[in-house]
Order: sequence, then structure tokens, then C-alpha cells
Amino acid sequence: MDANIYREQIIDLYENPLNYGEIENPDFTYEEDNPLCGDVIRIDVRLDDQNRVAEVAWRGDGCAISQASASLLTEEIKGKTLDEVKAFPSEKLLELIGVPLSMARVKCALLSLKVLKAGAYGIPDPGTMRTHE
Amino acid sequence: MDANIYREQIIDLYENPLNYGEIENPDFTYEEDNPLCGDVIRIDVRLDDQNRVAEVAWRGDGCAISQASASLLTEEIKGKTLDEVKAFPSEKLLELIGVPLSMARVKCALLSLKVLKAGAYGIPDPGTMRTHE
Amino acid sequence: MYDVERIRDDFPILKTEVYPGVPLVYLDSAASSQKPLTVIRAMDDYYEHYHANVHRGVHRLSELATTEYEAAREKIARFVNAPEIEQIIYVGNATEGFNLVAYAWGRANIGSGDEILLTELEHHANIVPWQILAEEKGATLRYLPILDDGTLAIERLGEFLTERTKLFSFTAASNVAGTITPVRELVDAAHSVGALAMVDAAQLAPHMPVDVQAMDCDFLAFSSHKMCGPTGIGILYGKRHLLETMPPFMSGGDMIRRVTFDGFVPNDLPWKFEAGTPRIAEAVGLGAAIDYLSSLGMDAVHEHERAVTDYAFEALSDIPGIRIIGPLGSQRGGLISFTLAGLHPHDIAEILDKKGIAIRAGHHCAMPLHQRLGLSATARASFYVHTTFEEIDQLTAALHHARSVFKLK
Amino acid sequence: MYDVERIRDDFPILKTEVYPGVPLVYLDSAASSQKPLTVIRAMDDYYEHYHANVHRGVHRLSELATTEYEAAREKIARFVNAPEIEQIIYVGNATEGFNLVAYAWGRANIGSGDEILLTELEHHANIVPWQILAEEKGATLRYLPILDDGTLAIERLGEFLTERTKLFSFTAASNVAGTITPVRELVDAAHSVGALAMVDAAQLAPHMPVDVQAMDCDFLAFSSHKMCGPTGIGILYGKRHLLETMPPFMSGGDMIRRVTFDGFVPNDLPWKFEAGTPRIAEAVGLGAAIDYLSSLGMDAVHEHERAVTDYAFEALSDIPGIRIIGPLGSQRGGLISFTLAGLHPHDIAEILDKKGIAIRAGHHCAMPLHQRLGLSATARASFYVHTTFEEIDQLTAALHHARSVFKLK
Ligand SMILES: Cc1ncc(COP(=O)(O)O)c(C=O)c1O
Ligand SMILES: Cc1ncc(COP(=O)(O)O)c(C=O)c1O
Repeated sequence: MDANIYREQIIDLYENPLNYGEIENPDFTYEEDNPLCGDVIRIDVRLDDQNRVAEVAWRGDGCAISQASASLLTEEIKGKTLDEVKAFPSEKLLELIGVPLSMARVKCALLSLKVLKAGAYGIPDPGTMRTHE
Repeated sequence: MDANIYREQIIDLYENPLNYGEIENPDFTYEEDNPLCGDVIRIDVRLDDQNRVAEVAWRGDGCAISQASASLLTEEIKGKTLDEVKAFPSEKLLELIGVPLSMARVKCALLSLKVLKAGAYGIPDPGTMRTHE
Repeated sequence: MYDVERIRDDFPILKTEVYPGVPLVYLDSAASSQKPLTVIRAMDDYYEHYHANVHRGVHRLSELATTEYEAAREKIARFVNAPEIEQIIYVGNATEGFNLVAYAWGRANIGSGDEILLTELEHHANIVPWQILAEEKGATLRYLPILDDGTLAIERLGEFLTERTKLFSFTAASNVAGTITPVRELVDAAHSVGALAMVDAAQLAPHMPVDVQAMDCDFLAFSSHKMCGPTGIGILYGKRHLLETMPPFMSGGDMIRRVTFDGFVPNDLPWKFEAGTPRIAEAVGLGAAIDYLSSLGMDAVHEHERAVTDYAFEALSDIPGIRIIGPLGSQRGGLISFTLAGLHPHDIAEILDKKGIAIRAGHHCAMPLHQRLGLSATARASFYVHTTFEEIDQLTAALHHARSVFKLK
Repeated sequence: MYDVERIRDDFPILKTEVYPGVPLVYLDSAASSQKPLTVIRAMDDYYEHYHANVHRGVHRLSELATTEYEAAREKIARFVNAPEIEQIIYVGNATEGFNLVAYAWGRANIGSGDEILLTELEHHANIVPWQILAEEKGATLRYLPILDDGTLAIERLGEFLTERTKLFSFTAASNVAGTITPVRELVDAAHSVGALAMVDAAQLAPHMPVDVQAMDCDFLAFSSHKMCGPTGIGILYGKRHLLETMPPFMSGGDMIRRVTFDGFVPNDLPWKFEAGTPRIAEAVGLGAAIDYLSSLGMDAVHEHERAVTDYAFEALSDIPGIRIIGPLGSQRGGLISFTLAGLHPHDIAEILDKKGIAIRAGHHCAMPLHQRLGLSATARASFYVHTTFEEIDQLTAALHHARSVFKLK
């Protein structure tokens, strides 16, 4: 059995992430970590006047899966409405990643979506979180 | 295997204990229970002017082994000096009982001796003990 | 059909000889039950094929161990009909369940002048943690009395439950009197004065269906080792809003989301209450025990024990000088505590042991109840899924024999 | 002679294939060690032949169970050279040992303005219980810094140990940096300002001889599951006068001498701290683990691990982009934590897993230490009695392979 979860695209995205950075005055922003491994992701979103994602950026620290997933997710939601973001299915993100994942790694893969939805639902910051960089 | 620990004498002593009762103004008195089973024994001792056991009495509640042991022990120490009482060997009491005992029952058998020695050494009453009768 | 002989084959220990030529008659399941082979093998399989620390591992063994550890939690949740899996907290034994609530909920919610109501039936596990809490906080403990038949004096509840009562903690099934209490009625009474209700299910969960939603209790605790599972693990169930607002009890690894030199953020339920490397093999074993009991069916288990207990009650009642503690029939779980005039419980247990019959003698960790009954000790025979009528006959014969050893007429 | 191949035969799991055709290379013993067959069989034997509740029973099985439960305590006392058997308290894991001391000793002895000294190396188990205690009591936590090589800044002890310090609690062996600390020197320093000293031996007891009298520590805690024993049990050692004057921690059955409706009298040591039905099978298993380790000899175990670790240190040092955490040589226990530039620890662990190699990635329950090191996660390979040089070669090769998957030059 080989490490086939690391297909080309994942490694490319890990090295050259999409939408990496910050937004000034975002409409919402949220950060969370996976407490069992220390992966952390922050997502900033700016909406247009129709409540569609006008701009999205993320920062974070973690494994190739969680970081590639953030690139893929942020790319995918551009132009989507807030309601579509709230309803974004986990399966869809796992499909975009497109490699078989174990239970522990599914959590890595879905961290970005968890963060995005928490922000979209307006959940307050849960603790004293902070990117370790 | 039969219940050969219940030889005649033990059962006789259980029914007709020796030295059962109380002494007014004893020189020392002590009471203790075996917390794991609830057996309890109190021993009162009066010494003569040569520090020998002049009078001894016991009360208690418990199994045939612990109660017979109290009869045998109190009978045995009459006339002994305080120092002899303090040094009374456990083996001697087990011999007097004269039947093979399991670990749990050895504790029953030696409860009376534990109480006697605590009294002889002048240990203060350890708690809020009281005979359940 | 409930085939007790087939069930006996599931328990390796029942083939043991206690002394050469003397087979085991195990009538001490209320103290701790024996284990079916499937439970023992489930733990062997864990240690031989997929042991690893859980939750924090990427590698395959850790993944497998985590899956099984959490799968057991799900089985337990289903077994007691918990609304959500996260409401099932692994603890060391039922006792730790009471301590967790006394420390984490009690210290934050009990104050001076408050009352905690218990009953005269309780096991030390459901007394001493509250005594410590009450002493620390200046609260008062009260005990709902029992009637002479060992049932609760329910009609006096109004005297004992007041607006000062913050918690009513009571047993669902007494380990001495055998009494099965009307849990839902007691829970409702507690709620009607604004108190929480905690249920001691240590003697219920092994023997009868448990439904925490039907009970509507706020907390409930039980032990694995009394229900075919391993030692070293027990369960605390709690209502979600309570568990969420309670501070942690034990702390360290696994129960945190984040730690800095300055402080920490607790983890989500249920892990918030599970500090350090958990009882992994024990959870796997308990999961297998739940599977085993479920395969028998808890209604069938209860029915079998009822039949055995009724039979034993009748047989023992005929022994001269016997005093049976607790109620008759449908209000009694599968155990009988008793005294015999002229024979101390310890001596009874000793004589029975030599015939291979394991019963318990003493206060069964319920000294206050014994005081209330005017006794320092009782003998107790307790029954389980594998108990036969023949074993009851052996018990009865051995008790007659014990009387003859002590020359009782 | 230390025959590692013969030793490997003692561990059934080492014959496991993690994936079809991929045998297990277990380099995660610091998280939890594997179990020799004798340990697994000792628990089977208990459950199949003499399981019963302990201490309170007259019957034969209870007698046997009690004997083995207490015999294990004696083995453990000898293993750590405790002066008296009663100083060995069974708890759920090392974490519970820290919680017991924080609750029972700490709440009675720590007040506002007092200081508790820890170190930057500590595991969450030796941080969070003190954070909760300090917060409750208005005390202050301080952390003895480390140097960049992961050793303690011993020369700065004078700044951190003051007459306000009531407790210095520190690890004997770090689970991340591998650092072995000079325990006796640290204990003496604590005592010189009148503070108590508690030792985290979770990573020491499995790997080296432990002598609590030579250490002169006041408390010491470790876990069974890291030293060939079962999950669900750990040990707290304490000096007798401390254990005797401390109030109980958990309460209920077994830890009492007497209970009335009005109060209770605690039992003698060690049972005063063991509430409810204990971890009986787990104690039996731990006793068997102690026998197993003693049969190998702890000096031989340590020497073997030293050789393996030195070999691994050298081999890993050659990998481009590697950063090894912690000191060299004699100050290091049998583990190596590291990072690889351009490869996240999780991805390393994942790639290695597919080759059957189990290592751990993450913060290893030492987030503050990782913050201090400027890292969010490390990869950790840890070694034990059964680790071979060939396994280290496989590790090294797999790390090179991981770099090539990520196209690192
Ligand atoms: C140094 C150290 N201390 C304490 C612990 C806590 O041990 P446990 O999780 O078994 O309570 C561990 C292991 O996780 C450790 O490595
Ligand atoms: C009614 C009752 N409650 C609580 C307990 C405590 O259980 P454990 O000793 O497993 O914590 C027991 C058993 O000993 C019991 O019978």
C-alpha cells in the first residue's frame, strides 16, 4: 500500500495555496483548530450586496490535507450565496479532495469547512485561539 | 471439603462466651471494628498493683471466630503482666483457636488481640465507634 | 427460549472447581458479575491486534482503537436510550460517577443551607461524596426513610423534598434490600421542587432495561463489572445542558482543546470529562458485554431472574430463624439478603464457601441501612443470567447444613 | 544477553500486518506500549478462574482476587523501591495521580499568593490540574525555562524556587524532547526552600530503574499502559505522612472504615484513596507487566534503548531539513521528536503508516512546550524493549521516501 492520498494536486496546493492571506474588514471571520493535532485555519469572507461571497482568504498551519482542503474550499465558494455556504455539503468537499481518507484525516479535511460554516452562522470566537506561526 | 473450621469448642464458645461483660473503672478499655465486615469487639482490663491483669471482660458482635477468639484470648491473659500482654504473639492466639483460617478470617481471629494491644499501649479511641447491638 | 444451560457455557469460570471436586456455585453477582468468553476475547483481540493510544494518532492501530473505543460508547448510549452519544462519559466505576457529579456539578451549585436528599437504602457510593460536599459547603443531607419492608416511604416525600432541595440522588435498585424504586415518580417529585435527580443504576443496568429518557433523570451512574463487563470502567450519563455547563472534573491530556502556559480551553463532550489515556481495553470489553446482554435481551434476563428469585424467596422462607430483608415479588431485584438466628452471616458464608457456594456477608457497603435495620451484617445471595433452580436448591440445603453445624434446632 | 528477537516473540501484536502484506513497525511506545502475552494471559486467567470483588468477601474467589490484587501492589512497591506497600495507590492513569494530589493535597495546602513551580517541558497532565488549583486558590504557576537543546535551565532554579513555592512538580523524562532530568537535584532544590516535589515518571518508569527513596520525592505518578501493562490503571506513590494527613479524594465504598447517616471515618492507607470496586484485573495485569520487565532487567532495557536511540539519532540526523528536538546522548530517553522542512508531521505519519510504521504526530499533549519551541506539531518515533536496528533503518528509509513524495530536494 502506498501513500496514494498524496496525489499531485494536493502537494501542489500545499506548496502553492490558493486564496492565502487576509481580508481587511471582512464580513465574517472565524478561526478554529483541530485540538487533537494542532492544525489551525482562519477564514475571512467579504460578501457583496447580494450576500454572495465576493472575496475570501484563509490562513493556517497544518498538514497537506487540511491546507489543500482550504484552498479547494475557498476556491469553490467564490460567488456562492451565504445560504449556499451554510448548506455546503461535507461530501462535496471530500469529493474535491478526491482521495480516500481515514477517520482521523477526514477531520483534517473538513476543518476548513467547519471554520467557514461557524463564521457564516455568526458563531462567536470560542476561545483564545491564535495561529501558531 | 467440609466446614472443619467450626470445631466443637469454637461453637461452644460462640454460644457460651467466657469473660463476657463490662468492668467498672477499667485501667484501660478499647474498642475497634473490622471495617470490612462489621465485627466489633470492646475489651476492658483492670490491672493489679504489680501491673498484672486482675480482671478482663469483653463485649462484641461478630462471627463465631472473632467471638470465640475473644473468649480464648481474655482467658489466656489473666494474671499476665502488661508487658506480656503487649508482646502477646499473634501465632499464639491462632494456635489457641487451632483451626486453619483463610486470610479474611485471620483478621476476624486477630481482632480481639488488636483491640487488646491498642488498649495496652494506651492508644486513644480512633473514631466514633459503637457496638451495634 | 431462555436456555440457561447454554448460557452457562458462555462463562468459563462456571466450570471452575473452587476446591478439588467442589464446583463453583456463584451467588455473588451483585458484588461483581462473571464474564462471558466473548468479553474476555474482545479484550484479548484488542491487545493482540490493535492496541494503541486513541484520538491523537494518525496511524492505523490508533485509528482502529479509536473506532472501537467510540463504537462502545455508541452501544452504551443505545443500551440506556441516551438521546446523544456525547452524554455517555467513561469513568472508573459507578462510584467515580457520583464523585464526578459531586465535585464538578456540586461544588458549583450547592451552597450553604441547601439540601441534598438521599434515601436510607443507599450504597456508600451515593452517600459519602455528598457528605464531603455538604460538609464543605454547609449544606444538609437528608434521608428519605424506608418502611420496615425495605420499600421507600414515598408518601413522606413531601416532608423531605422542599424548595431548599437541590438534588435528590437515589438508588433504582437496592443492593441489600433488593428494592426496586419507582424511578420516574421520584424524578418527577424532585423536578417539581426544582431539584435535579441522580439515579444509582449500579444494580439496575445489569438486570433490567434502562431508559434514561423515560426516567427523565438528570444523571445516572453504573459499573461495567456488575454487568458482564471488565473491572476498571463505569458510566456516567448526564443531561446535555448540565454536562456542558459543568466545569471539568479531572484534567490533563485529551480533555482539553488547547493549553498555554496561562490557561486551557476544555474539549467538547464527552472528552471534556475524560482526562489522560482512557480505559480503552475496558471500553472495548464493556461494549462486548453490552452486545452479550443485548443478545439475551434485557427483558428475558429480568424475567429469568424474577423466576429464580421468587423460587429462592419461597425456599429460603421455610428455613427456621431466617429473616429476609426487603420486599416480596415484583418490587425486588435478583438478590436476597437475610440473617439466620444463632448464626453470624460470616459463619454462614464460610460454611457455604466450603461447599463451593459463593455468597457475600457483611454490610455490603450500606452501613447506614444496616443500622436502620438494627443489624451489623447480613448474608446475601444474588442471582444473574446463569443462575439455575438447582443452584437455589444447593443454597437451601447448605443453609440447613450450616444450622446443623451450629446445632441449631 | 539481551536477545531482542526472543523478546519480540513475547508480543503477539508484533506479528500483525497493518495492511495486507505490510507488517507492523511499532514506534509509538511513548504514547502507549504493546503488551507481552504473559500480561494478556494473566488477565484472562483472572477472568476465567478467580474473578470476584475484593476485600469484602469471605468466599474463595474473593480471597484469591484480593490476594492477587494486593500482591501486585507489593510488586510495584518493590519495583520503585517504596519503603512501604501502603504508599502505592492505584489510580486510573498517571493523570489521575496528578489530579489526586491537586485535589486532596492541593486544596488543603495551597493558598492565595502561593506558588507552584512546573517546567516548560511538562505534559498537560502535569499542567492543567495545577492551573485549575491555582485559579481556585489565587496561587501562581511558574515554569522553569528550558534551554534551546531541551534541557532545563537548572542554573536559574534560584530565581524560580522561592519561599512562596509550595510545590515543584516536574517530569523525570520528557515525552517530546526526550530530556532526562536530574531528579534528585531538583527534589533537593525544592526541599531547600520548603517546597514539596512531585515527579512525573510516566516516561521514566517504563524505561529505567526507579528508586523513590533515592529520589527522595514526595509524590510520583506513572501509568501502566506505557510499561507493558493494561489500560485503565496507574500508580501514585506518596510519602506516608503526606498520604496520611491528606483528606480523601474520591469517596464511596472500600475507602471507609465506617459510615453513618451523619458522617464517615476513612479507611487506612492505601485504601483510603481507592473508592469503589477497584481495577482488579488491571492490577493483576500490571503485576504481570512488572514481572515481565523485571525478568528483562530495567538496566538491560535502558541499555538496549540507549543503543537504539543513539543509532536512530545518527541515522535521522543525516536527513535533509530535519530538526531534532531535545538533547543528545545520555540525557535523552528512548524517543526522537523532529520536524522535516516542507513536510507537516501529520503527512509524515500518514506516509509512514502506509508502510506499516506507526509514529505519532501532533503536540503530544505538550502544547505549551511546542509553543516555546515555536512549533505547532512534531513527529515522534519512540522505542521500547522490542525495537530493532532494522526498524530504525526502515524508519530512515521511509522518511527519505516521504520527502520524495513531497518532491523535496
Ligand atoms: C510525560 C508524561 N506525563 C504524563 C502522561 C499522562 O499519562 P496518562 O495519559 O496515561 O495519564 C504522559 C503520557 O501521555 C506522559 O508522556
Ligand atoms: C447500589 C450500588 N451502588 C453503587 C455501587 C458502587 O459500584 P462500584 O463499586 O462499582 O463503584 C454498588 C456496588 O458496589 C451498588 O451495589
